Amino acid sequence: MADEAGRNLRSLTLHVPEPKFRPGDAVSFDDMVFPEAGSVARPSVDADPATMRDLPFTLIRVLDKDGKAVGPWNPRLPVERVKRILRGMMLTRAYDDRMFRAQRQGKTSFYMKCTGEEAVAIGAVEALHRDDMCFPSYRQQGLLIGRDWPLVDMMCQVYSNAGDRLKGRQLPIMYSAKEAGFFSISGNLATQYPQAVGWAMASAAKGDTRIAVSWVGEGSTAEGDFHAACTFASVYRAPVILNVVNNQWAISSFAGFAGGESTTFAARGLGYGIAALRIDGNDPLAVFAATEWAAERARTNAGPTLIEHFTYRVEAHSTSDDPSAYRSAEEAKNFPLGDPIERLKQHLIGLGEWDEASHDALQAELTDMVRDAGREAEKLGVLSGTGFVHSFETMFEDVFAEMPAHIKEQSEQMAEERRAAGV
Amino acid sequence: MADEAGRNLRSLTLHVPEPKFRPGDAVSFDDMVFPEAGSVARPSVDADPATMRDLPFTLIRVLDKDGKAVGPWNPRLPVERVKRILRGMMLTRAYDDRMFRAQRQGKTSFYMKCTGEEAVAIGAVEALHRDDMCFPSYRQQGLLIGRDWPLVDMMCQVYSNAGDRLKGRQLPIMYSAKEAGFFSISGNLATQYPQAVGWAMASAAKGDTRIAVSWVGEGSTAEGDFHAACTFASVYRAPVILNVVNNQWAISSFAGFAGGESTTFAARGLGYGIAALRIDGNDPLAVFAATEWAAERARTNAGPTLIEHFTYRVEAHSTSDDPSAYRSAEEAKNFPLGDPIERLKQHLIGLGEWDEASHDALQAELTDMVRDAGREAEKLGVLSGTGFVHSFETMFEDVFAEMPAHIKEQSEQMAEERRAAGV
Amino acid sequence: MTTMNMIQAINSAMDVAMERDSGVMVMGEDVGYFGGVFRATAGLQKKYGKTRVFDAPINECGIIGVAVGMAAYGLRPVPEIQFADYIYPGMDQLISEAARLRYRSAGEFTCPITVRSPFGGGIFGGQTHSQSPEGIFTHVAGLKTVIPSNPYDAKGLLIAAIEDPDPVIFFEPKRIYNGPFDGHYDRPVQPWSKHASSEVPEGHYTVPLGKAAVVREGEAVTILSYGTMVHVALGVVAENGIDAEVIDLRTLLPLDIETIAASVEKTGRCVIVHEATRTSGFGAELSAQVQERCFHVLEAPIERVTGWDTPYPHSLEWAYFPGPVRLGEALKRVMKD
Amino acid sequence: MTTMNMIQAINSAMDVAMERDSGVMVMGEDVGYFGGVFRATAGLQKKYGKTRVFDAPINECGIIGVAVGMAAYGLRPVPEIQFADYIYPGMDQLISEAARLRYRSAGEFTCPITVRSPFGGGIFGGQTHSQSPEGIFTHVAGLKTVIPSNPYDAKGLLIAAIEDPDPVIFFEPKRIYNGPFDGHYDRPVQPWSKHASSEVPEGHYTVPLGKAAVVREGEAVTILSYGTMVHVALGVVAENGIDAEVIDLRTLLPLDIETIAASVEKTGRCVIVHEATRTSGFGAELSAQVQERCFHVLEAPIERVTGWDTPYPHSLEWAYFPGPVRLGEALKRVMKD
Ligand SMILES: Cc1ncc(C[n+]2csc(CCOP(=O)(O)OP(=O)(O)O)c2C)c(N)n1
Ligand SMILES: Cc1ncc(C[n+]2csc(CCOP(=O)(O)OP(=O)(O)O)c2C)c(N)n1
Ligand SMILES: [Mg+2]
Ligand SMILES: [Mg+2]
Repeated sequence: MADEAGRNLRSLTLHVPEPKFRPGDAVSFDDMVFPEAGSVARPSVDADPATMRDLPFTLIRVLDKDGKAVGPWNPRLPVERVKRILRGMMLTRAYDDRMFRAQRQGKTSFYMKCTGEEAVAIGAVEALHRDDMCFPSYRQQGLLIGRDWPLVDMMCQVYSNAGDRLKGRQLPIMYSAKEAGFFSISGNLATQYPQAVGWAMASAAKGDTRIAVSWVGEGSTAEGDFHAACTFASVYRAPVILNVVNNQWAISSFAGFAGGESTTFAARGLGYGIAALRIDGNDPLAVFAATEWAAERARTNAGPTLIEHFTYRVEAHSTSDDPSAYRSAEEAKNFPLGDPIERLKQHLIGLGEWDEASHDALQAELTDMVRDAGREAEKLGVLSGTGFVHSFETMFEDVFAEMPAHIKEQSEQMAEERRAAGV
Repeated sequence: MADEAGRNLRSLTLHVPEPKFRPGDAVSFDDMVFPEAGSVARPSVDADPATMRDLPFTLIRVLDKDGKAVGPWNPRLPVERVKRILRGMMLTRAYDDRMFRAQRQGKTSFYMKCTGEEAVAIGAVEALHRDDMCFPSYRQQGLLIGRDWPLVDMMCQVYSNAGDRLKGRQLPIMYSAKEAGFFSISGNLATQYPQAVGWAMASAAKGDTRIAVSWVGEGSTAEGDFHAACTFASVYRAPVILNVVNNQWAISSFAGFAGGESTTFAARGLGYGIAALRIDGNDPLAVFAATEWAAERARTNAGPTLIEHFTYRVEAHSTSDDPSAYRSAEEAKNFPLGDPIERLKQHLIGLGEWDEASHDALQAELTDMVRDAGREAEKLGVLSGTGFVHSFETMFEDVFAEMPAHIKEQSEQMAEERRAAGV
Repeated sequence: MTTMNMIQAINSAMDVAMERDSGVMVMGEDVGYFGGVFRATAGLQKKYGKTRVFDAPINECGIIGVAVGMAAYGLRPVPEIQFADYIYPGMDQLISEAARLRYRSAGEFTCPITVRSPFGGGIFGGQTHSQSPEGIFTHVAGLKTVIPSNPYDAKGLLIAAIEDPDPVIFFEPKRIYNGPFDGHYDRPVQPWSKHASSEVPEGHYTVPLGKAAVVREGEAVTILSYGTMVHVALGVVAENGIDAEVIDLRTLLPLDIETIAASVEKTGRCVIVHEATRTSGFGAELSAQVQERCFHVLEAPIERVTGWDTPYPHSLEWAYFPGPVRLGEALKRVMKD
Repeated sequence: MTTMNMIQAINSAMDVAMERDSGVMVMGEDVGYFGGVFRATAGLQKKYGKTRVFDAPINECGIIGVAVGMAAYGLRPVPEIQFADYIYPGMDQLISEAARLRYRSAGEFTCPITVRSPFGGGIFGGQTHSQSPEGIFTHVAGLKTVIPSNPYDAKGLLIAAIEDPDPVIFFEPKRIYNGPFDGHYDRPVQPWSKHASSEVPEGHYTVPLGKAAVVREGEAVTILSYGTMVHVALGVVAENGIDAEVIDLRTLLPLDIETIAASVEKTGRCVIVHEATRTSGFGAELSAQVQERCFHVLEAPIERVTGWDTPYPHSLEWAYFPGPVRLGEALKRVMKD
């Protein structure tokens, strides 16, 4: 054993992370230094992960500060597709705004916005095939919107109303849309991550061509499911894209409580020998390009990719949250990567393909569209604390494919007791 | 969405890892190339993990092929301490041999050897302080031996006999020895890893000077607990050493099923921004040096270290296992890092401090010592399938500090029923 | 004495425990600076510092596992699991480690941790913010399971749990954090301040683990309840003028079967009510034990009024919740026999 | 027809299921090349290839989680958890995901997985190779729990489980893999070949889930059992010349309460036996249901003969195991009343 005689040891101390800013603090992000747009090399899609261990420590950006798309990651999209991305992001934001207000008006119990993070879902979905399977967290409503899923259907879920295909069973925003390649959202963080890997493994085992894509927040990377997913993805070289949306916050805890003080989230990929990219998550073209690269990689059996999207959660965690209690309001304003919608708008304007007027017109069109959808959805009811839209019997359905005797009995008992009590 | 028109996609395939050799195969490890002993630089103990991201991809070795201790990791131990390490490894092996035979003779239900991996525990414990807390897996019996814990006590546990402080409750080899800074071994893999981090955090929070050290097998790194431990260790910069014993096999699955085909296990540390070393686990001086470096790092509040010990499980996983069913018998013989006892012996001989005769004498002494301890332990009983050494009442103790009424009642019921039945 | 709601009482319990014992540590998701999503740990970090009250990574396995290690060191961690629905990733550390440590080491290592977690429904939380998994923990040898129903008990039981030498799961019925709830979801909520049990001493006291409370004496039937359902039971009994004896278990394990059996011996009838799913819920154990002990006095079958054997549904939560209608009908049936 | 022990029957079930449905996949720790630590998957990888039968990383959360994803894709994974004691890290994926998927997506996504796992003690495995956690799973809405007691049922039930559209937990009583065991640990073990139920068809057949078997008809008392305990019950009954009706539940959930109630209506007495820890074990649910349905015919309290409320001890496992002495005494008590 080591010699302990006469030792004079220093007291240990426990390090507890602390974010730079708290409510009321003046915010400066000057110490966040990012590489120039266009400065990061783009490996070939079948490159060995061992040859790109630097990528988790840089930041892939396509749009430069003037809104020009530059460098090897520039996906050189036709203007129509860029406009589609812009429209998707704007529609997502308009949808969020309306549903947030609906919750505040007491029309539902809960809502979650993705303000400032619209590029993460919209940029990605544009680079995927329609039949690739998405395993999202609760903050990628943009995937449904980007796949032109009916807003009314989404709203009905939020309202738990008669039009809700999920029979009012799930918390608002926990969509499920198999037809849109959108997996049922879970309230349990990160559980979808190994499921996505399993889906991808199944696709590979069956010689299919479809890949799987999943998203978790940076806070959720701490969950064991994250490790399970990365391990299985690495072992079986699953055709899967694993996205980490680093929006800096997990409810009231900043990214430091998930390990963000010590390294990047993209670096997690290194631990598994998985190709890992770190990208400007507020740059829709960077999101597109990274997703396209990773998708191509997966499709050619070259293995999984982990992508960290560096972005910022501009609004509250959910309608149950008040961020002014734990972070400075200035953070969102000063976040150095800007707003993804604004940035893509400037890019299009720079191309001479867009102007303020067309932007305003589109904004108005989308707002109307969301309003109309909202009205239609509300015709089918909204959530009420005391009324019931769905019949009580529906509660007992779908526990199993076939209703077993004990559940049937319970359903009957409920009906009978209510009859007996005259309610 | 990506253009899918006319796409002609390749079928995906599922990669399922396969070890290089199976039973009957001729084994050549020629493709395993290791850096020369002494060739890896030794960073200062407070170096930023970001400055040593190459270390997980090399192999720290001190003993060269001639048995000379070389390079910056050479711990320059006094000869007496080197001899102590040799003796610890030899005693561990002698102990294993006897207990393995005892199991085969029907004296107990189960046993696990650590043959070929003796350096991992003995090298480490020599570099730790006596009051540092160890959270081992089931294959670090060397820690107890290295801390001069009585063999008889260990044997009594293996025999579940009257001398077993654990009252015959635990599977053989699941020792617990608080006085030796040795945490109660669990049958559930990797659970001790976050516990070690918690212990280290507690020590740090209290301004103590003791650090924690844990070990898991490479197969067990796949468990979620591994990720929990690394995440918490990174976030709170816990004074802990996290050892991964990569002995190439986890029962019948080779390291590839834990991700070993894609990268090293030391690389896991990169994902968390934790300092990570990869070392020759059959080189006791390398184990000592790495542990000493990591311990010093922890003691100076410079954070946790992950150490991959590259070694080989020479024998069966346990007495319940037959490795000839899944791997080539030649592997153990041809493993390129040799045998740790043999290597340290040659080192001492090279120093002129040892010779075959002294080695044989020591071997004989230790064998006798183990034999004597075995006889003493067996006086206190061995496990029998039908007899009972411990009183039935002991079964109900220690579920809680104070026995609650229902357990007391059950204890009485048992006694009464046995009385009634006349047994 | 001061008036506290349940959150304040729970907060005060931790405050008192931390004040008295520097080994008490509070950790969990969002419990530090922010003070917890239900504010149960508000102010504690400020008062006791970041090394005793801190946020944790979102990893319930780690939260419990690290707490086990801290306990092995000699501290008394009080980890919070943000919702009981999220305790499952930490199950292995609870069942295989925390619960077994004393036994497997024959007392060498112990695990005095108290895992706090809000549980139960009635807040439109959907199936992942509403579950009542307490029954599972009562099946685990080595764990104690405690559930308070009012501010006074919440504080006293939580202090007792923290001071207990063994691991305790402390489930907090979140529906009644701010006021007792009689199950009439369509009526305005009463604040705790109107309830006698909101008179809570500011300092240290304990409510012993393993002791039930007879919250209403009666002769006609025994109602076994805990948490939110205590108030539903009291409401139904009052509304229907039933002379029921209402027992608040307070601790599920170890169970105060003496008090329960004495009551059933008196009334000859027993109704068990809990919000958890029916099959293999804790009501099953209660029913079995009451039947074992009181078989010869039982005048009617023991009834269980529970959540249905379905997940907790969002919009139909009041159809799921075992409210006054169902309890009322069950009581009628049992009293008719 | 051929003679199989339980391992062979289970192996054959997977073989048959894989042969008929290319979506059936087998995965788990050591199940591939090696064929499982109990040899249950021996030969399957060779026959069906590595993409249908493969080893998994040691991560039970991942094994279940990946299986859920495969099931969502449209396959029918049959993951193995090496010992039931190691299922806890996968609990969240089982409870929050596999069990809930159909419900929460209103049938859009389903989860036809069958989780096989050896359980129970009696092999000197110590507390982490001996547990019987089945009761926990019966509390989870959306899971079916199946436990065979002999080779014929094992094969038929396992095929039925794999073909079932919902998640099934299939616990295999490892003590009787190689032969029935009557609880007399000090007598030589009988091989299955001497037992009628070892006559097993080589091809496809099913034993329906949710149906119990009356393995011995009788008038004096009903014994409810499953897995290993079926044989202990039969042994005790034979030795003591008791005219008991012995029921083998086979499926715990959904429970065949019809068969159980019919028997107790006839006998008026009921003893429940399981190896799992007593408190909140599945025996509690059985006791509650029997009492609810058969209250008026019961002539004696329902008794539970179970593992004690302690962890499974290594050297004292035969003191823990609810063997012939304890069951015999319980039967005496119940029949005396
Ligand atoms: C298993 C589990 N633990 C805790 C929670 C509670 N919870 C919901 S969201 C959240 C924060 C997640 O943060 P992050 O992953 O960064 O995602 P973001 O909300 O920023 O998109 C927490 C702790 C949960 N839903 N599931
Ligand atoms: C949670 C859990 N899952 C599975 C097992 C069964 N098991 C025991 S040892 C082992 C292999 C471990 O391999 P490794 O981690 O490489 O350690 P080694 O035996 O090589 O030292 C397995 C799968 C277990 N004990 N615990
Ligand atoms: Mg976040
Ligand atoms: Mg190994």
